[in-house]
Order: sequence, then structure tokens, then C-alpha cells
Amino acid sequence: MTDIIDSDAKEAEQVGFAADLTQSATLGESIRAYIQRVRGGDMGPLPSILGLIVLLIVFGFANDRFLSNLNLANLTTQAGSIIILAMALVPVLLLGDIDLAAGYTGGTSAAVMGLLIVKQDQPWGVAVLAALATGAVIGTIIGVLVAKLGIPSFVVTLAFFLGLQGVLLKLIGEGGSVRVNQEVISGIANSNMSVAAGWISAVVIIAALAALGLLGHRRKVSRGLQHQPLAVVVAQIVAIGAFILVVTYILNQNRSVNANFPIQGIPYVIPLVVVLLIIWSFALGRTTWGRHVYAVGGNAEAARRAGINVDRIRVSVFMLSSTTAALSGIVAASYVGKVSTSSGGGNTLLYAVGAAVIGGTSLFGGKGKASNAIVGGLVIATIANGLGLLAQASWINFVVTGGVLLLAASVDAVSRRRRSATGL
Amino acid sequence: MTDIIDSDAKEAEQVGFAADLTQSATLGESIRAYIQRVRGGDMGPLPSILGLIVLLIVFGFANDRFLSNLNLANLTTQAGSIIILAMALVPVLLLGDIDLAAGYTGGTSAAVMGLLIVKQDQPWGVAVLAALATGAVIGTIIGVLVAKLGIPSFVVTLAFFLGLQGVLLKLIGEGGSVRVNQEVISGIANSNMSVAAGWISAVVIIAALAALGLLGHRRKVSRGLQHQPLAVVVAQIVAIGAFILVVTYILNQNRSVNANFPIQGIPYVIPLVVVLLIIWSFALGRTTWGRHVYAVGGNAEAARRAGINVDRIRVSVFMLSSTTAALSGIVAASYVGKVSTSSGGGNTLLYAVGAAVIGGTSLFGGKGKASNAIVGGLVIATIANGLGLLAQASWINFVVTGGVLLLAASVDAVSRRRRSATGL
Amino acid sequence: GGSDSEGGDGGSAGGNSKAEGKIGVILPDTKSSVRWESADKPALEKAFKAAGVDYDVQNAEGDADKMATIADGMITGGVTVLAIVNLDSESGAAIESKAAKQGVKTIDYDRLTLGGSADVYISYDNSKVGALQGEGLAKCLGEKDANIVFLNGSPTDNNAKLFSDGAHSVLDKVSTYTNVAEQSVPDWDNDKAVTIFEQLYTKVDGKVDGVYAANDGLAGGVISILKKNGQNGKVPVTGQDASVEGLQNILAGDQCMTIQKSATGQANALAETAIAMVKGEDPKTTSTVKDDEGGRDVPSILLDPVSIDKTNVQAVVDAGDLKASDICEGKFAQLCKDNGVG
Amino acid sequence: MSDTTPLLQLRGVNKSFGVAHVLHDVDLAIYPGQVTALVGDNGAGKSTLVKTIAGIHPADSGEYLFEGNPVHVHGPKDASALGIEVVYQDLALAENLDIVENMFLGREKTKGLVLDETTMESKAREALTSLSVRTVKSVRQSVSSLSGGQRQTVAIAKSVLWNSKVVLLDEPTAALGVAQTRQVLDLVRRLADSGVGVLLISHNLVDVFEVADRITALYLGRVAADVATKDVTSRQVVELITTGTSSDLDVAAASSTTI
Amino acid sequence: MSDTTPLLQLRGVNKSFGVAHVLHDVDLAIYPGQVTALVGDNGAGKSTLVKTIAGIHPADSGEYLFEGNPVHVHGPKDASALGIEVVYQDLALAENLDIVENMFLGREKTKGLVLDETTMESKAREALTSLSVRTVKSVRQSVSSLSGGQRQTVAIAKSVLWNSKVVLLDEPTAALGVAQTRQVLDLVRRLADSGVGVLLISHNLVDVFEVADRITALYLGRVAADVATKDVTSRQVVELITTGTSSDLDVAAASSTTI
Ligand SMILES: Nc1ncnc2c1ncn2[C@@H]1O[C@H](COP(=O)(O)OP(=O)(O)OP(=O)(O)O)[C@@H](O)[C@H]1O
Ligand SMILES: Nc1ncnc2c1ncn2[C@@H]1O[C@H](COP(=O)(O)OP(=O)(O)OP(=O)(O)O)[C@@H](O)[C@H]1O
Ligand SMILES: [Mg+2]
Ligand SMILES: [Mg+2]
Repeated sequence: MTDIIDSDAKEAEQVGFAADLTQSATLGESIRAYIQRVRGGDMGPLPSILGLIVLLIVFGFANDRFLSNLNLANLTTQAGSIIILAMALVPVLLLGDIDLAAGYTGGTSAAVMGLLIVKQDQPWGVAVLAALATGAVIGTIIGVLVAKLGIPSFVVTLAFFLGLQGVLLKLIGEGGSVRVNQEVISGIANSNMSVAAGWISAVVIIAALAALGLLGHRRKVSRGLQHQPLAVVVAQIVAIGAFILVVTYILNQNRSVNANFPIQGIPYVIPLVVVLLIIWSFALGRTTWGRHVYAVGGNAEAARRAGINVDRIRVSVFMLSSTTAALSGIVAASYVGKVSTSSGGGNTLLYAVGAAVIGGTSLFGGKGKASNAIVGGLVIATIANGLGLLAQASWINFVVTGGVLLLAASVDAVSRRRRSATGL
Repeated sequence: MTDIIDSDAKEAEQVGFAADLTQSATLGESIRAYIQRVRGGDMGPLPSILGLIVLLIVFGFANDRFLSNLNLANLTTQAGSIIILAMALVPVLLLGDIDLAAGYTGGTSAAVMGLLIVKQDQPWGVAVLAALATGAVIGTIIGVLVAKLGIPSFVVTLAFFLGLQGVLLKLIGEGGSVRVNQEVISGIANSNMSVAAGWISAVVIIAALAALGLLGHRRKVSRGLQHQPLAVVVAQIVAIGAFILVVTYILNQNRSVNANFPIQGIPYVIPLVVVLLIIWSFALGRTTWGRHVYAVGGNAEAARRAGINVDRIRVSVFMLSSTTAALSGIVAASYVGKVSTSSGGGNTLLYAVGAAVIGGTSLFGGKGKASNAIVGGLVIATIANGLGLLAQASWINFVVTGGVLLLAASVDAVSRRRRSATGL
Repeated sequence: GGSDSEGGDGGSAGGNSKAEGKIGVILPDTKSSVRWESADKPALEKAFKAAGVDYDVQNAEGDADKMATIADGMITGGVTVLAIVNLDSESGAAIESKAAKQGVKTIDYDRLTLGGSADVYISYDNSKVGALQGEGLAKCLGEKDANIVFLNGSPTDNNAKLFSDGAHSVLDKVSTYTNVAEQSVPDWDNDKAVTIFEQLYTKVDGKVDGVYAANDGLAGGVISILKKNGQNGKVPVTGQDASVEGLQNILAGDQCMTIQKSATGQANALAETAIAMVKGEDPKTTSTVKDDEGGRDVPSILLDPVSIDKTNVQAVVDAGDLKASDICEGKFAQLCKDNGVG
Repeated sequence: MSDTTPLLQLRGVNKSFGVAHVLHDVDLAIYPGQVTALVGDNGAGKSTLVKTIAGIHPADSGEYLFEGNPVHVHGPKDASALGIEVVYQDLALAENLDIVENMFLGREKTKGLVLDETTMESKAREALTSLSVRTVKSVRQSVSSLSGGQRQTVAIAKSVLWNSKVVLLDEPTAALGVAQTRQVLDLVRRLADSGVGVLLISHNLVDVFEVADRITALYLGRVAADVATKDVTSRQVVELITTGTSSDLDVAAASSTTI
Repeated sequence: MSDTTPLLQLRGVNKSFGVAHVLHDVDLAIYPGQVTALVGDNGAGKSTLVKTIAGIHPADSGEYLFEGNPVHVHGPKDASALGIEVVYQDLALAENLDIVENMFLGREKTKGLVLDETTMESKAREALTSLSVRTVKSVRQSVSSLSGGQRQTVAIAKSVLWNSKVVLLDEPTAALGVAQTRQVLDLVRRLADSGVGVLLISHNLVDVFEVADRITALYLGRVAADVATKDVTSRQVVELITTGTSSDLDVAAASSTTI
């Protein structure tokens, strides 16, 4: 800012902005304000979480094993790869683009990893890095074609969707597959943290959240900026903390159905997802780069006029997103125990995009969060998991999957309805 | 209009609008204007046609049978169902929506037709009507869910994509496939018009085009409205007429590789596609409904404020589009000779959307034409056709398909580049 | 339907009757062949019901992830014997080792899991299927000079490779035959098969004397192109699965042969074995099959595929896999009568 | 205040967006044959009020009377059925359509099934020329290629040149040049003289004083005053806009419920 | 005409969109410490000229001099590197972002890797208050929920309140209320007084005559006149705008190549 305004600034400061909560409100006031906001239709992530809860209830009633410890733990590992893939797609969707090739990017990258371990006897670290690099290279090429040549991303990634299928076939050989039984890799989906480690991480995370929340609140108060009342901040921390502790408790129980073979602890895939969530939330929400991603998705021309290098943002998004997709391929390989010629194919991609959209990400760009992938991914995984327990004929499975997906989405849509009715 | 303006209108009429071609220009002037327009980047459908031509040349060099009469005829029948499916998707894409279920809508509808013929001994007309009705019902349900509940079309149609797979499985589960050997149905893709009928239709169509073009021109001139110079109108008619005659000539040759079994004439699928093209072009370009479809896709809020019933438009688009998708399923069934549990699955949908996009339809709504489906569908079909003649290993096929798709799209993108550079 | 929700028959979960435990079966998909849903599943359910054991039969719909998910669910659901038709050896092995860790016995059904830990393997011999297809085509072609086109199954399916290798092992030995073109059909997609074959036909200028098509679905596509070019019935085409479509094409003279791997027979063998295992008995195996990767001999029950041509269509009906009325509907009634089917 | 009954009248209208309470108990009357000016600071709620009348987002509470009868307006269709036409501040044009297509959007002329392009094109040309737009290259130009003022003219032509009973104009001359502004002000006067009820929103008090018969001032979502133009001075109106009250104004003004 | 060299100068600039030739041999000069007003009818090409200067769509031909040196401006980044800031007529705000995010778009303040939200928020609040915006509920409100005038204020605050050498304002007060317009005009004057070169586009001649030192009139894409404000009357400028010539104007005006 120049000093052009400084002259006025001081006397103007008094005026303030009506709804800026620069003064602390009481908890009671805040709760009333929250209820009013929900009434008004501004509900944040509530609707999609509501959809998930409805699903859990429906399946819980349909099958008594659905809510067992074992099944809930299964659910988390089953959801792992789709959540990560959906998270990879969120930034691409934020731009208003799409990446049809993300599934096969994951498959191809995982194949590179598998082959390096099995055929080249490389250590797993090298293999994983190579896989991530594969993802990054694929993403960069896609990004350059989209940004510099201006081909619609649907077409570019359709081409890669096909091309990578070929690459995967070539890498693995017709009808073949590569076994992934390296201990660390296969442990991602199949091993668990020790009970002690689980509790410790849970407590550390809660402590970190609390510290960040309270410090941030203090800073805002001291600078006279818009902030939530302390009571709300504390309530949020308590709620999230309780959720984390409950999940940790459940997963730390022995869930084996076989007395001689105890299974307990948090599956490693959970901390992996949490770390990714933190990284992506940070990158999208707290960095200049993330801000620019939203701007490009919201109004690319405005972003360009603001001096943002739109092409560079686009390329970087595809690069990082494909790298994350590579990771999802690795997790899938860990869960299934191999990489095959169809890894990442089938409906993988549609499910992942569906997960992101159900979580609340817009296909038109500019609207969405990394955490959308978690809720949406859990919805999709829950459907497969719940139906698996019901054991119906395959045609019924298809129909019910479609129906349940619609159910979850309409809970979300209907509860958001007010929002659009009030013009928000 | 009220008479509020009438007072001024007359004297104002003189002013005119600089670039409104209300006066007839000479052919020379028009050609110069056209060249200037192309220079300026306004090239209409040229770029995507250019992409197609590049493909034809590439494959023509790669395999000497590619440009044979037989193969060109094959190409038209192979392209039939994807062109129709792409045409079904164009109006949905015009709204800014997507229909992932369109492929299975086609498959399910064709299954209904097949079962009615085979199991219920219904005449083919009844069966076809039932299939179209199936499509219409599916489309209506999708449309209502999207329009009234406000669930994103991606999610609704993903649910239908899954649900319809189940329905299809249930419908034909027992036999695994339904034979489609009713003469008329199977004739769509496998029979040809007689040579005489082919020539007659060609001439009739050219005459109709000429009459419409010249009459329209005359009306515009007499009313003092914006119009092309006569010479340009005539040149267009001649060019299109010549193209039609050449195609008719080629297809009216005997193209059989087997001396005892002559094959000649225009495959029936061509007039079917032409009729659909006319219907859709008319509906989108010449009716109030079509105008409203573009308006909703361009700016739904503006359309709503203009008193357009946006929900009704949306429902009707999904209904008509799914009906057309049902037709594409019938054509596919005719070509394949049966309906199987995978009919309309696989990459069918992605290919069809890709075709529409390559042809020039925007995924963001408001921009596109029915004829885009023809060019785009031919591009996609040409790739499969050309690669089929080269008969490479599967993995090479995949990679080359992706590569060639990119090639066609980049020819298009690069030749459109000027356009965006000049801000159009 | 599965049993545990409606498990009235045979005393459910905590059962007080003879069989304590539960049998889980995971079928592979609905696309590669219709048999899983139309033959195996009903036969298995019928046998299990008759034996009064608890059971759970599901289909992984071609998705290895999904199969793992289902397996997890079944083990959660208290299955003690788990039979799978693997989508590939590696994912199958992962499921089997997970099951073994939890004390669940496993059966490889139809497809051997290389490097797996299954207790029994029940199947038809896939190389033998290919060889029978080759022999069938050779029989239809005779000794003349012949151009052969190969239309293989999905490039991602190992069985497709075994079928094709088996056929080649027979046909490549005949010196008068020429392999003029060969392509795989991604995902066994019947629709794609038509275009692929049409292009191969164009590529070789229609100079095709015989077609190896990996299954009846692909064969149907081939026949539709041959018909369009007036060559149906003149060019023999192979098949597999003894489906309604294939048998009808055989009766019509458009298809040369198909392979019957009686799903009902195989399912009955599985049911018998699984029921024995649930009761804690040892399964009666007939031979062993070598698992090169795992370096062990897997106790096996191997069933024989049967080659079907116009002369023995009735055998399929007799085996109980299909009803004559399905084959002989509409226009095929007369052909059935002529060929003694019914 | 006026001897005729209002054509359109709002009573005690409230409107909130989530937590933001934008309109507080707003009373408004539009009389036939009169131009009512709606003035107010940025963010006072003028456009929200117009959108409420037009049915874009119906009011949370309050009465809506048309020609003296209570009506319910649930959407733009209802409003236009009553004979209400609106020029929105954000114009609401479909950028992918051309000028003619936009101008006739929602009331296309047809011959049978087919759009009557020739009639629409010539009428559009007339309308635009009557509004002094001379720089538009062609009436078949896409709206996305128009200048700001050209777009505004299209929006005005789209909404104003029809037989309607009430016309709401939300800052219609904001982007217009000198000559075009002149034409629009004349048009506003002509409309009122022909018996239409006109509501004009403008920040330009000179224009307001030129054409308006009555002035309604909004301040922070409340009606600060509703007066006849001849009873107030420009200075007083500025005061009303910026502070919500005017000390020396003879507040006989009906519903002036100042905060 | 002026004794200093222009800060920014265009010579013989042409610009076409496809067949539409919008700018014809336009000459323009912006002097430091002066407000140059660019006037012209709707569709005359004013916004196109601004966008050409800003690099949004570079000119087809012509010279571009900055501080006397020829430069090439290929995009908005180049222009802002030279110290040129622009308020566009169509504002160009990202509706999905809030006010603070929009105001700092492209020049976010960071602490290390992390966005420094607290600094940005307080600076944004200062800037808005200085422009007399009192009705904005919160600086964390999404731009999509702002009124027309509020948006325009955000766009002005976004572009004008930085240290820059040249500021181009395309109808910055079109949607503003009385008080806000006052603030912006004062701001414009203050900017010029502090040595910045300002180009102001406006249809409001009163405002133009109040703040501008020079007036450049565009007529159908050609420069009709380039004169000092004190040398012309309002009537003459209106004539220039609407007809391209002014009979009684002493056309010593430099490059006034009237058609
Ligand atoms: N969708 C919305 N959500 C929240 N607040 C809104 C929304 N729409 C408008 N507002 C707020 O309502 C108030 C009134 O807005 P409105 O557009 O009616 O103002 P206006 O009087 O037309 O102002 P201007 O003269 O700037 O056009 C503003 O403070 C605005 O921020
Ligand atoms: N992308 C484009 N394609 C074609 N013509 C265009 C394009 N952009 C602008 N024009 C035309 O160029 C001319 C000048 O437009 P411009 O926006 O520069 O006008 P302006 O002087 O800013 O007018 P206003 O006062 O209405 O804002 C107009 O006739 C407009 O129709
Ligand atoms: Mg407003
Ligand atoms: Mg302008």
C-alpha cells in the first residue's frame, strides 16, 4: 500500500464492518449465530457428512456386522486408495479441469515401483520415489499439453487414459501382474501401528491442533482481526479431539475373528491419509500457490489480469495431482498385493471424481477442499463395504450401489437447498 | 415491442450497423472478408475437420487399404453408433451437464428391444418404440433428479451408470446376450440402399439444400436483413453438393472383396444419421426450445430471469438426449448383432463425450452443435478403424490410440490458437 | 440371495446342526462369461442349501480391489471355507494368505492361484480348452490350405493367454495353415470385437478361411461381420462356454464348435468339496497340479472340458447347464428338431 | 400522498441472506404514470429490493400488493406475468448468444415451430437504433464482444421496450455515454407518460431530479424517506443517502421510519 | 503540449478483433502528475485501448513507449512490472474468493511459505474504510455477495492503492454512490499530485472537468482531439464525443486526426 491512504486510515478505522467479529462474543451468542447460519443455509461440510451418516445407519441396520470393529477397520483400509485418488483430483477439479488418466497414472506408477522391487531388486524407497517421479512426469506432460497447447483437459487425459493402459500392458505383459510383497509397501494397507504408538500419535495430533487453534485465536484477538469467540474454538478442539480418540480406541481393540491371531492398532494407511490431508490442506489453504489455484478456477481471466501465471499454475497442479495419484496407486497395490494390467482401470476414476463431487467439490472449478475427498471417499467405500456384507446377486449390487449413491447425494442436495434458495 | 419506440424508429433506420451485410457484396469481396475472418481466427468448424483430414492422410499412408471403398464404407457403419451417442450428449453438454449413463441407457434400451423381439415375438416397430420409450423414461428420471433435487448431474448419472449396469445384467443375465437378427434392425448397420435409391436421395437432398439456401437468401435480401452475398450461398451449395455426390459415388461402387457376393450402396445407417442431424440441428438451432437450451447453458441465471423454465428445459434435454442414446444403442446392437451385458459399457461413454468435445462442443455449456458429433465421432471411429488395419500388439494399439487422439486434438487446438489470441 | 440374512435353513451362524461354519465363494466377474451368474451361482446355492450349510456367494465384478473387499467382509462374516475364482494370481494369493492367517481354509475355483496357499484346486484345464478349440477348428477346416485369423480374449486376462497358447500348439503344427492376423480384444468386449474383426477382414482382403475366436461372445461378433460379407457358414469359427448364443450359431451352421466346461458339474464338485471341508473332512482330490511360482504341488480336482459341435449339442442340455427351450426359441426350434436337441 | 392507488406496493418487507439482514421493514409504492426514484448508498439494499420485487429471491416476510391485490411472486415468471419488467444492475445477458437472441430471450417470435429470425432481427435493429447505439457492428454480434455501454443498452432494449405495467430500472445509465443516457432518460419519461409505473435506481441525482416524480431513499436497508421530488432539494437527498436523516426536511413523508 | 516527456506514450496503435477494426492509429500520452481523461461514446474503443496498454490483448501495430523507451508488453505481468495498475470496467474479480483474497490477488503477503492473513486482513480493512465503504458486512465476505458498488470499490482498492507509476481507471465511479464517488475523485487527484500518471475514463463530464488536466476524445476508434481541459468547454467535448469534431474548437490539438 502506498501512503496515499494512510492519511485517512486512522480516523476511518473506527467505522469497522458490521459483521466482522473483532469483538469477542460469548459462547451463547456464537451458538445462536451458528444456528442462524445453518437456518440461512450456510452449513459448510455438514450436508455431505450427513449423507455419510445416513449410509452408516442404513447399513448398520441391514447387517449387524457392519459396525463391528473389524469391519470399521476394513473400511478404512478399503477407502484409503480412493480417498487419496479423490484428493489428487480435487486440485484439478478446482481449476475446472478433469484428469481421466489419474487412475492409470496410479496404476502405471505402481507398476514402475513393483517392477523395480521385483525385477531390479531396488530398495523400496528408491522404488517409491521412482513411482512418484513417474506420476510427476505424466502430470507435467498433461499439464503442458492442456496449458500451452490449449487442448481441453478432457481430451488430453482421455488420450492418456488410453495411452497409459498401453504402457501398463507393455510394462507388465499381457495377462500378467507384478507381485507387491515387499514388507513396507504391503504393510501400508495390511499392517497396523502398535497400540501404544496409536495412542501417542492421537494425543500428539490433538495437542498440536489445540495449540494451533488457541495460538491463532490469541494472535487474531491481539491484532483486532475477525475471530471466533474462544468458547467456540475450544468447543471445536474438544469435538475433533473426542472423534480422534474414539476412532483410536476402536482401532486399538483386537478385532480378529480368530482368537489365535490378534489384530489391533491403527492401519498405517490412516496416518498416511492424514499426512496427505494436512499437506494438501496446507498447500491449498495457506500458500500463495493455493490461493492462485482457487483464483484460476474461479475466474481465470481475473487471475491473469492480477499477474498470475495461469499456465504455470495449471502445469504445477497437474504435476502435483498426478504425483498424488501415483501414491494412490501404491496404496491400491499394497491393498491388493499386486499391480495388474487393469490396475487403476474400470470405474476407479469415475468413483474418485464422484467422491470429490459428493464431498462438495465443484466440477466447474473454484470450489472445493482436500477434506472433501475424505468424506466422499468414505461414502463410496462404505457403499462397497456395506453391500459386500449383504451378499446379493451381482445385478442387485449394481442397482443398490447406484441407489445408495443417489441417496447419499440427495441427502446432501436437499439439505443444501435452503442455501441456494436464499441466494447464497 | 410497444409503440414507445416507433416514433424514432424510422429516422433511426438510416443509421444501420457498420458490419451488417444488408447490402449485397460481390463474391470477390466476400472471399476477401472470409480470408480476413480466418486470419482473424474465426474459422468455424475448420479446425476439427482439419484434424480429421490429418488422420485420414496419416492412416492412408500407413496402410494402402485404408482408403479403399470397402474400408470407407466400414468406417461409416463403425462410426454410426458413436456419432449418434455423441449427438445425444451434445445437448446435455450444452447445458453444462454430463450424462455418464448414456452408454448404458443405450445398452438397456437395446436390450428391451431385443427381448421384446426374441422373447415376446413383438414386431420390430413396437420393440423399437419400447426401446425409445425406455430411453425417454430413464432420461426423464435423471433430468428430474438433476433439475428438481439439484444433485450434480455427474453424481446422478454415475449412479445411473451403475444402476443400469445392474438392470442390463438382470434383463439379459440368463442368456448372456440377446440376439438381434430381426431383418430390419440388423439391416440398419448391415444392409445398403439400392444404388438407384442412393443416387435419388443424394439428388433430392442437394436440391432441398439448394432450394432452402436460395429462398432464405431471397427472403433476407427482400427484408433488408443481414445476409451472405448470393455468390457465397451458391458456392456453399456447390461444395456441399459435390461432397455428397462423391460420397454417394464411392458407396455405390461394389466394394466386396468376394466376387460372388457384391456389396454396394449407401449403408442405411448414413441416412439415419443424416435424419438425426437434421432433427437435432433444427431443434437446437431453429426452435424456441433450442434457443433456451443455449441460454440455460450460457447463463442459467439470465435464462431464469428471462422467464425461461430452467428446470423444464433441463428435464426435456435429458429426456430427448436419452431417447437419442437409446437409438444409438439400437444401432450398436444392429452392428454387433446382439446385445450383451457389456453393451454400452467400457469406454463407450468417454469416447462419445470425447467425440463431442473434439468436434467443438464445450464441457462448460452453451457452445456446440449437433454437427460437432459427426466430425468428432468420425475422428474417434477413424482411429479404431485405422489401427485395426495395422493390427499391432494390444499395448501398441492403446498407446497409438492415445497418441493419434492427441494429434487430432492438437491440430484443432493449434489452428484455433489465433482465435483466442485475438480475444474472440 | 446370501444366507446369513435369511439363514433360516440349516441353522444359521452359531448352528446346532452337523455343519459348524460357513462357506464363502467369490466369483470373478459378469463380463468374461455369463456362467458365473447364470450357472455357477444357482448350482452352488442349490447344493449348499441341500446340504444345510451356511453360505455366502458373491461376485467381484472384475475388480480385484472389490474381491479383496468382499473377502475381508466374508472373513468378518465368519466364513471358515473360502473359495475364490481369482482375477489374477497375485491378488488371489493376497486373499488366501490373509485368510490362512485367520484360520480360514481356501479353495481355488476354476483358476489356479500361482504362489497361493489354497488347500484344493478345482478346475478345467485351460490349456486343454485351447487345444480342443484348435483341434475343433482343424477338424472343420480339414487339410486344405487355410488362412487363419486369431481373435484372442482380453490382453489383461491370463486365461486368454492359456487358451490362445493351447490353440496355437495345435494349429501351428499344421503346415498348410497360415496365421494371417491376430488381435486381442480388450476386456473381452463383444462390441469392440466386431470392429476389430471387421478391420482384420479388410486388412487381409477377406482372404480368411478359418477364425479362432476365444469364446462364443467373440465368435458371435465375427459371425456378424462374416454375414455382412456373405461368408457366414463358409468360414468356420471356434468358440467356448457353450452359451445359448454359441450353440444357436452352431445349429445354424455359422459356428464350427464350442467348448463345454459344465459349470454345473464344476459347481457341484466345489460344493461337495467345500461341504466336506466345513465339516472338517479331507477333500477327495484326484490329482495334483504344479504351482511353479509357489514351488508346491496343489491337490486338485481336474474336470474335463468337452468339445461341442453340431452333433452333440444335446450333451450340454443333458449336463443341466442349459434348458433346451432356451436354445430352441423362435427360429431355432426347427434347427433343434433337425439336430435332435430337445 | 398520491390520489391514485399504487400499481405495486410493498409493506414491511424483510430479507436476509444468512446472517446478513439486508432489508428491514421496507415499504415501497410505485404509482402508474410516475417515475419513482430509489436512491441510497452503495450496499443500501436497492438491488436486493428490486430482485425481491422481481421474484429472484422472494422476501422473508412482508406484503406484496399488485394493483391493490395481494399477490405471491415466487419467481421471475410470476413477476413478468404481472407485467413487471426489470433491467438488472448486473444485466443478466447470456454471453454466448448474440444481440438479437438476447433481446428476445424468453419471448421469441415464431412462425409455427420455427423461430422467426427475420422479424426478430429487424425489431432488434429498430430498438437499438432508437437508443442511439451507433457503434454496434452487427445485431448478430455475440454479446461477449460488446463494450460495457453496448451491453447495458441491449439489456435495456431487452426489458423496456415491451408493453408492461411496471418497469424497474437498476442503474440503467451507469455505463452509458452522454447521448445514450439522454435517450434512456427520455424513454423513462415517455414510459411514465404512457401510464407505466417506473422505478428508477440511480446514483446520479441530476438525472433523478430531472425525471423522477417521487424519491424513496434507502439507508442501511431501511426506508429513510419517501417524498415528492418537488418537496426536496438535492442537498437534502444527499443527506438522506449518507446519514439516513435530513435535519431540515419536512418529514411528513409517509412511512419514513428512520432508524 | 506539455514540457515533460510522457510517462507512457502510444503511437499509431491499431487493434482489430477479427473483422472489427476497433482502434485506428491511436496516439495517446499519459504525463506524470497529471490526470488524462479519456472520453468517447459507448463502443468508441476506450476499454480496448486500456486493455491494449495493460497487455490483455496486445496491439496489432504501433509503438509503445514507457518513460521514453520503447517497450513490449505481452501480458498483464509485463504491464505491472512497468508499474502500471489498472481498474477494468468489468472489474475482473474472482467471485469465489473473499474481499481480502481478491484485493491481494497476485501480490499476497507471506510469512515464509505461509500466507500472512492477519496483515492482509488489516490492510484490506484500512483500504476499504478509506474509500467510504460502510455497508460491507465483513472483509471476509465472498465477492459474489457484494453489491455492484461494493465490488467496484474492491476493484479500485485492489489496483489503486499500491505504489505504481501509471494508473488506468476505466469508469471507476460508474456504480458508486455520491460519497464514494467523492472519495475516488479525491483519490485520483491525490495520486496525480504525488506524481503518478493517471488515465481516467468516464462518461461523467462534470467529474472529468473537475479532476482532469488533459482530455483525449476517442470517436469510432480514432483520436478526435487531445486537448488541455482548460482550453475546452463541456459543450465542445460533448460534440467531440458524439460527432468526432467540434466546429468551434481551436484544433491545435496535437494528433487530432479526425476521420
Ligand atoms: N447473496 C448475498 N449474501 C450476503 N449478502 C448479500 C448478498 N447479496 C447482497 N448482500 C448484501 O446486501 C447489501 C445490499 O446489497 P444490494 O446489492 O442490494 O445493494 P445496492 O443498494 O444495490 O448497492 P449498489 O448501489 O452498490 O448497487 C450489501 O451489503 C451486500 O453486501
Ligand atoms: N472481443 C471483441 N470482438 C469483437 N468486437 C469487440 C470485441 N471487444 C470489443 N469489441 C468492439 O469494439 C468496440 C469498442 O469496444 P470498447 O469496449 O473498447 O468500447 P468502450 O469505448 O469502452 O465503450 P463503453 O463506454 O461502452 O465501455 C465496440 O464496438 C465493441 O463491440
Ligand atoms: Mg445495486
Ligand atoms: Mg468501456
